[in-house]
Amino acid sequence: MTEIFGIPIQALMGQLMLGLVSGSFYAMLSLGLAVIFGMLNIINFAHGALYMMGAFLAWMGLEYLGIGYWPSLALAPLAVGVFGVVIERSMLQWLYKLDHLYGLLLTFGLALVIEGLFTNMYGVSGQPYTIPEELSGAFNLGFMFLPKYRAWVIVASLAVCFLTWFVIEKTRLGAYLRAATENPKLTQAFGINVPLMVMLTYGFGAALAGFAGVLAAPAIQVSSLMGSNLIIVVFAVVVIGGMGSILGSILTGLGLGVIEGLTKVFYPEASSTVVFIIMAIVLMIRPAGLFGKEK
Amino acid sequence: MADDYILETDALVKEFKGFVAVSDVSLKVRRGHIHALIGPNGAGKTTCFNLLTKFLEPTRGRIRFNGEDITLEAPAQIARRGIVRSFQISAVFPHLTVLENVRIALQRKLGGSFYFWRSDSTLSRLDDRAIELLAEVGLDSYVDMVAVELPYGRKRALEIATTLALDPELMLLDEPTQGMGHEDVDRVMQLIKKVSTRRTILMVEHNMKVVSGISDMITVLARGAVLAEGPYAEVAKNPLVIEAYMGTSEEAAQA
Amino acid sequence: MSRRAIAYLMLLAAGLAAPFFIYPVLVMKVLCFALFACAFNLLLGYTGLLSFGHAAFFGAAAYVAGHAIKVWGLPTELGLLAGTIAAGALGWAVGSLAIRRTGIYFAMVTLALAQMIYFFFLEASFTGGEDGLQGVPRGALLGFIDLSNDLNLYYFVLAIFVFAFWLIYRTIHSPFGQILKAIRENEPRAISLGYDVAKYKLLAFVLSAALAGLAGATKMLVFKFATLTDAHWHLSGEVVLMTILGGMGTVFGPLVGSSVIVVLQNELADKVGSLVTVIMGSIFVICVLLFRRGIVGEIIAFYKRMLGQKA
Amino acid sequence: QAKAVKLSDNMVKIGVLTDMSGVYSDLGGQGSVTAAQMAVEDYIAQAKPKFKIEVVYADHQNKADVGSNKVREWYDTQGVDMVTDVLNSGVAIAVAKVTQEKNRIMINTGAASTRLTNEDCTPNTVHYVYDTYALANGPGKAVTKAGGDTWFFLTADYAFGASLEKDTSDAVKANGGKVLGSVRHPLNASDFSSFLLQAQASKAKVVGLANAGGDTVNSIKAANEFGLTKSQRLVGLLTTIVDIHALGLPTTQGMMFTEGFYWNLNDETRAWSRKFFTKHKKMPSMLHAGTYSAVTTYLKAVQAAGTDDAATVMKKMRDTPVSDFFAKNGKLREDGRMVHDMYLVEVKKPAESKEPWDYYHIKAVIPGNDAYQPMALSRCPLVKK
Amino acid sequence: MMQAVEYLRIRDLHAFYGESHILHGMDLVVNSGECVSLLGRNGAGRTTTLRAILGLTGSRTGSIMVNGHETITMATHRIAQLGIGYCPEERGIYASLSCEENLLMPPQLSSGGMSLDEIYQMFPNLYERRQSQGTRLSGGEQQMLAMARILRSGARLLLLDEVSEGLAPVIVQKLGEIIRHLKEKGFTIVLVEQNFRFAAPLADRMYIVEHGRIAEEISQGEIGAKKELLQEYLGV
Ligand SMILES: Nc1ncnc2c1ncn2[C@@H]1O[C@H](COP(=O)(O)OP(=O)(O)OP(=O)(O)O)[C@@H](O)[C@H]1O
Ligand SMILES: Nc1ncnc2c1ncn2[C@@H]1O[C@H](COP(=O)(O)OP(=O)(O)OP(=O)(O)O)[C@@H](O)[C@H]1O
Ligand SMILES: [Mg+2]
Ligand SMILES: [Mg+2]
Repeated sequence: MTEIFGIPIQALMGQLMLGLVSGSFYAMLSLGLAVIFGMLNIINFAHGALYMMGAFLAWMGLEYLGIGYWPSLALAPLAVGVFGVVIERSMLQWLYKLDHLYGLLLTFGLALVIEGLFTNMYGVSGQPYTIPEELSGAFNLGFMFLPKYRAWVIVASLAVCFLTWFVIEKTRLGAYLRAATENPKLTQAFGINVPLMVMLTYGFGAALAGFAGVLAAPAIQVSSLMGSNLIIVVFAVVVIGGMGSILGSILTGLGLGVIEGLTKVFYPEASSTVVFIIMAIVLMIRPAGLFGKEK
Repeated sequence: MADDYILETDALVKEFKGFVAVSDVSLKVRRGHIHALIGPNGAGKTTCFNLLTKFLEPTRGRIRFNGEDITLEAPAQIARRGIVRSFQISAVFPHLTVLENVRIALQRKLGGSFYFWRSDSTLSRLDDRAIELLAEVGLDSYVDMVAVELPYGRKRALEIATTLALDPELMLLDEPTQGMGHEDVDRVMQLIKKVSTRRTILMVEHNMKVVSGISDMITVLARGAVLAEGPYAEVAKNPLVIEAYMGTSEEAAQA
Repeated sequence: MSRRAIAYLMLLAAGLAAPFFIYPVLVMKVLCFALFACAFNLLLGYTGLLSFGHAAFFGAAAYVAGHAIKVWGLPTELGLLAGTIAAGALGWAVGSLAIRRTGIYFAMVTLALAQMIYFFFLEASFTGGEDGLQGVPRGALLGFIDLSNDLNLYYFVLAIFVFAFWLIYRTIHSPFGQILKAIRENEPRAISLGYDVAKYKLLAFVLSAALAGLAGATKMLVFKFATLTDAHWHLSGEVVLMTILGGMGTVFGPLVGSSVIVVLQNELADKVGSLVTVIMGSIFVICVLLFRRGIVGEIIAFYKRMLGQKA
Repeated sequence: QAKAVKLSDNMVKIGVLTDMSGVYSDLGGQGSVTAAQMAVEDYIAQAKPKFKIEVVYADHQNKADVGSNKVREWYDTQGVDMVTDVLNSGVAIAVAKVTQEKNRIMINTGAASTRLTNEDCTPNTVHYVYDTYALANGPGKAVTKAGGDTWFFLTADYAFGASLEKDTSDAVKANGGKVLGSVRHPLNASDFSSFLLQAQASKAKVVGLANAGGDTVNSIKAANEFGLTKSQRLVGLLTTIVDIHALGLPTTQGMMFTEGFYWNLNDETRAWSRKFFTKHKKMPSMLHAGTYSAVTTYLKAVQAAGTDDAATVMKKMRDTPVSDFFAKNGKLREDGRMVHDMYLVEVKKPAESKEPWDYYHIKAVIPGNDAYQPMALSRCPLVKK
Repeated sequence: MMQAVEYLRIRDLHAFYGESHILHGMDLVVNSGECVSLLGRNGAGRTTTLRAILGLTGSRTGSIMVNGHETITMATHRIAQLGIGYCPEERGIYASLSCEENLLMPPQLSSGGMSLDEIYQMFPNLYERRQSQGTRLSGGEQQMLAMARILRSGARLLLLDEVSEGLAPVIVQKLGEIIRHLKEKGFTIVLVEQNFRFAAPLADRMYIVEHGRIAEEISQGEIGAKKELLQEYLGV
């Protein structure tokens, strides 16, 4: 059998596949962050908490109301989105004119509150959520058994990412969004309802996080801390991709998933640090990130 | 005499992704002159300034200052040689007072800017000189005001005072009178005239009143290249310049 | 004597008297974090650079000083000095890479480098992993003042704090500090005036890192151990919060902010059970929404308004 | 009627220092506080002591400085005599040092590190419930003997992970087994499938999980998804009933690991645990039961010694074997280790579970002397050899 | 001649930036199809007046009627939708959009805007640089873009702030022609200018702004007669 650095090529393919799965999560989460940063100029530290909320809402729906996976996939993100809108209206809207720092602090505080409340109610060890019947089992890809659910994660996340990218980069609405990002007051003076757009954007970003959460629920334990471990890596992804760049965060998310996957094989201890090494290198060479535009 | 020229550029070129913003500009600025750089919008004037102060890297060509090649030097180094610029969009230190703005510039000559263990009261001996400079531009009554609160025209005056504080050999002014009312324009014009006695000035200006009023030499740029050069009276009659820049109507020509 | 001098003297008196009224170890902890926050503020508040990796310097100095004292048997003073210098050197390395970037990218580069440093501490054997470098003796000052006595140690820590605080104050109000302010306000203009901006930023970064290190080393001495939490990014985040909560760009802000947070952490520990994170989170939310200038910043603003009305 | 006791401040104060909001809060946390309070109430009701007893508690937030500062303050200003729980080894070692300095007692029921009774042992430390050696040793030996003789480890890249792996490997090798490899993953890794794939590729019969908490839970979940459990046996090296409860039996059936306590062991354990359940709404973990036992043991020792002086109480505890619902044949050794029987358990199939929380088959009782690190290997300076 | 229709009527307008009170009771009227110029010294409050019309200042009080609608309490985008095009002093070109995207950005408010071709014909420079990132254009090109951008949207009332600033004399001249042309097409124009010589021949009426209120109103016919007044207020 062929080997690369002592690892059978088949195993390596498997690892690449898995990297793509975790990359899908990174892509979805960083996409939401990028959209929110792009529009609101806010570094949304609460993103991990919103992701956790998505997963928890799916679990609660099943536990208390008997709502299954598929309806949850739509309902939980919707609920998280509405929650996002409430946050935006009640708090974030007062911070737009200020330095990034304040948005970061506020959302950091929010993340603590949300996570603290869930910990208080449900403890930290989490709740199990089973894989829906239709998606249990695995595909035999020849080089590995790929659980159907993981394959579904890749498909779903790519679809959502592509749709978002298309809307923002290729439609009129997208051009309004980008204009509003840069100079909200002037854009409003051209007759565009910027406050509404901003509100919906945050809601949408939050919903994306919620969606990722529901996708994650069957794959990992639904627990109050599931988001806080992820958030800082997702930040790194957004920065490497280029703050605010939609395509950047999608591609970087997937790419980093794969790189991290390979690190897990060759130097597993460093697999959570590799992202930062790449970030440091990228920022040295391309100051605005891989896909970011320099001013 | 060759070294009568304080600044010379030799076939300076700047390309942006295939678009040539400055092409083959060989500029010669005579010591002691007020030299104006004019030209239609997008001709490459600001780009030229950016090249001279190394805020942009030239694609090709050389820059010589006092006969020395400075093409490869860093922006701060060029400033220390005595080439100081102002910006097209106003550039002051907004939350420092007017006095402090000027002092920042004076401080450089004093040395010891890295002495973090020293008290800043050692800087107060610069105050007199700073106030003197401010008086020259008519800002002496605003000494303790925070710079943001100044009206636009005064900000430009402050910028000039700050630039003067460095006692530059060569001053680069990018549209010094833009956005000013008539009174301010007159004042700034007189000011430039006044400070030019001991130094050379290269300025970009669209206001023909200023250009015709104080410049000794004019270079007209168009589409990145030199279109004409000479004193105002000569350039203003050049049909190429009239077509590309000045226009025909009496109103535009002397506004 | 000026009003300001009187205020400083009163604060100093309060510092001298504090251990007789408040539990001295707690006050020492407050002082260490206050120093950390002040050092951080030198960078954020006065240079406009948000470092998101300052815990790396704090932790590195704690480990180096701890190792020097415990394993190499260095005297306490030299141990602290070693830690401070190590942090400064690390600051120089991180700083020279990071200052090439600005804004959020600067923050992210510092975070990335700090994560690598953290990874090193995690893997290196001398740090003891998550168990920490434990049982560092406090030793004796100048060889004869026994520092295992809390009160002796307290005055030593207070002296360190006052010295460092003075140094920071001096730096802010020095010719160098003026240039830093100018750079923060308008960087291209500062360049065009002939200042080599990178050098100034780097010096500020190194100073800040070294003082953060001094804080870390001192904290190590107080508690006799250094652990991974000292270098974790949570602490980097916490110091940002302390600074903002107190009021960034004010001289006393970091002092107040860190006191509030350290005391809260200590007080809430046995009162609210698992609600502690909720309460901390709410405080930040409220602070950002209502007291944006931070505690000290709001007081100054209020004072100015009062003066303005009278005038 | 109890005899009079001479106390420093006419009061016995017990501090429960634990993680109330972080990753370990389900394992110890509020449950430990409840257990300690129950112990005190029960003791007062039974022994009717002449002295007052009080319980205080604090959240160390998994920060060694917060923890050691709180304990220092307890000792200096509140007259606390004994601290318990203290999970998280970093905090525990720091607290052990403070406790020695101030000459009080720490009965640690929470931390896993064997350093507490080796390099960092003190005359004032009791390590009461479990440690990495005991957790590793039991399954290492039993599973290997039962035919699981090739192992692969999934190890958290932390000191406790390394020592779990090392101790288990030693036991495996000593019993004729082979270790085929291991993979070190970072703490709180977001996704374990990659590591599990490597474990799968090793074709080892047994996959040892040398990690804890959320990492263990997520490893087990992924192991199921990738069908690893069909061909290989999972052995948790720091798995507790809290993890099994969180994951549910369908996912965890057939796993093996060592526990220091199981509520459904006998009538005595059931009686106490049901009582605990009415207060805490969850069945006790070994930490909770251990904390109850530790507090009771301590109070009895104070009563018997007639003083709260640390050295005297420690001596009394060394001299009196522990025998209660938690520990049979419990003995406190010179190095601070409380040696008691441990249980090798296997997780039931869902069908076999008769009631909620009925999770384990007890496969073997490991006698204390076999379970814990022999004194001969001790690196504790207090142990005279 | 038809009875003039008021398109914009401002009564007793006060506007603030934070705590500083900038406009102190502005009163002015602009009739439909008219070109009115606001003149004054630096800092007199002309820009602020334009911004106040669109609700871009801090708080404001008084009355602003646009085409018969009271707008003092409306949100900015609702005011703009009444048919206002604003060309700001600082130009406000979007860096994240290309030159052409910048042109296409303002949404269609009503029919009757110019087509892209017409605009490119008017400003050939922009055609040449249409793929360029908005803020990479030269100062003057940005000025043209800012002006051109609002001609597409079908706005009937144009608020132009210092549009001749930083432009080459030829372009200024051409801009004059464009504004004249726009007037013929029936646009209503408020022209804030520093450049009196540029504004004078274009404006039907002029207001002189001083300390946040109208100091003087001068109609086209009176310019010659009121030379002294102008000298006093503007120094021309
Ligand atoms: N960074 C850049 N990238 C691409 N093109 C640029 C860049 N900077 C300038 N240009 C282009 O180069 C040309 C010259 O610009 P420059 O700013 O030098 O003009 P200018 O002569 O100063 O004009 P104005 O009088 O309008 O300010 C313009 O067409 C502009 O679009
Ligand atoms: N954002 C702001 N915050 C506070 N004050 C402001 C602000 N913008 C403008 N001002 C002040 O309002 C006053 C009027 O400014 P405005 O811009 O309306 O003047 P202008 O007549 O347009 O003059 P200019 O020729 O300088 O553009 C000035 O004193 C200015 O300093
Ligand atoms: Mg220009
Ligand atoms: Mg204006």
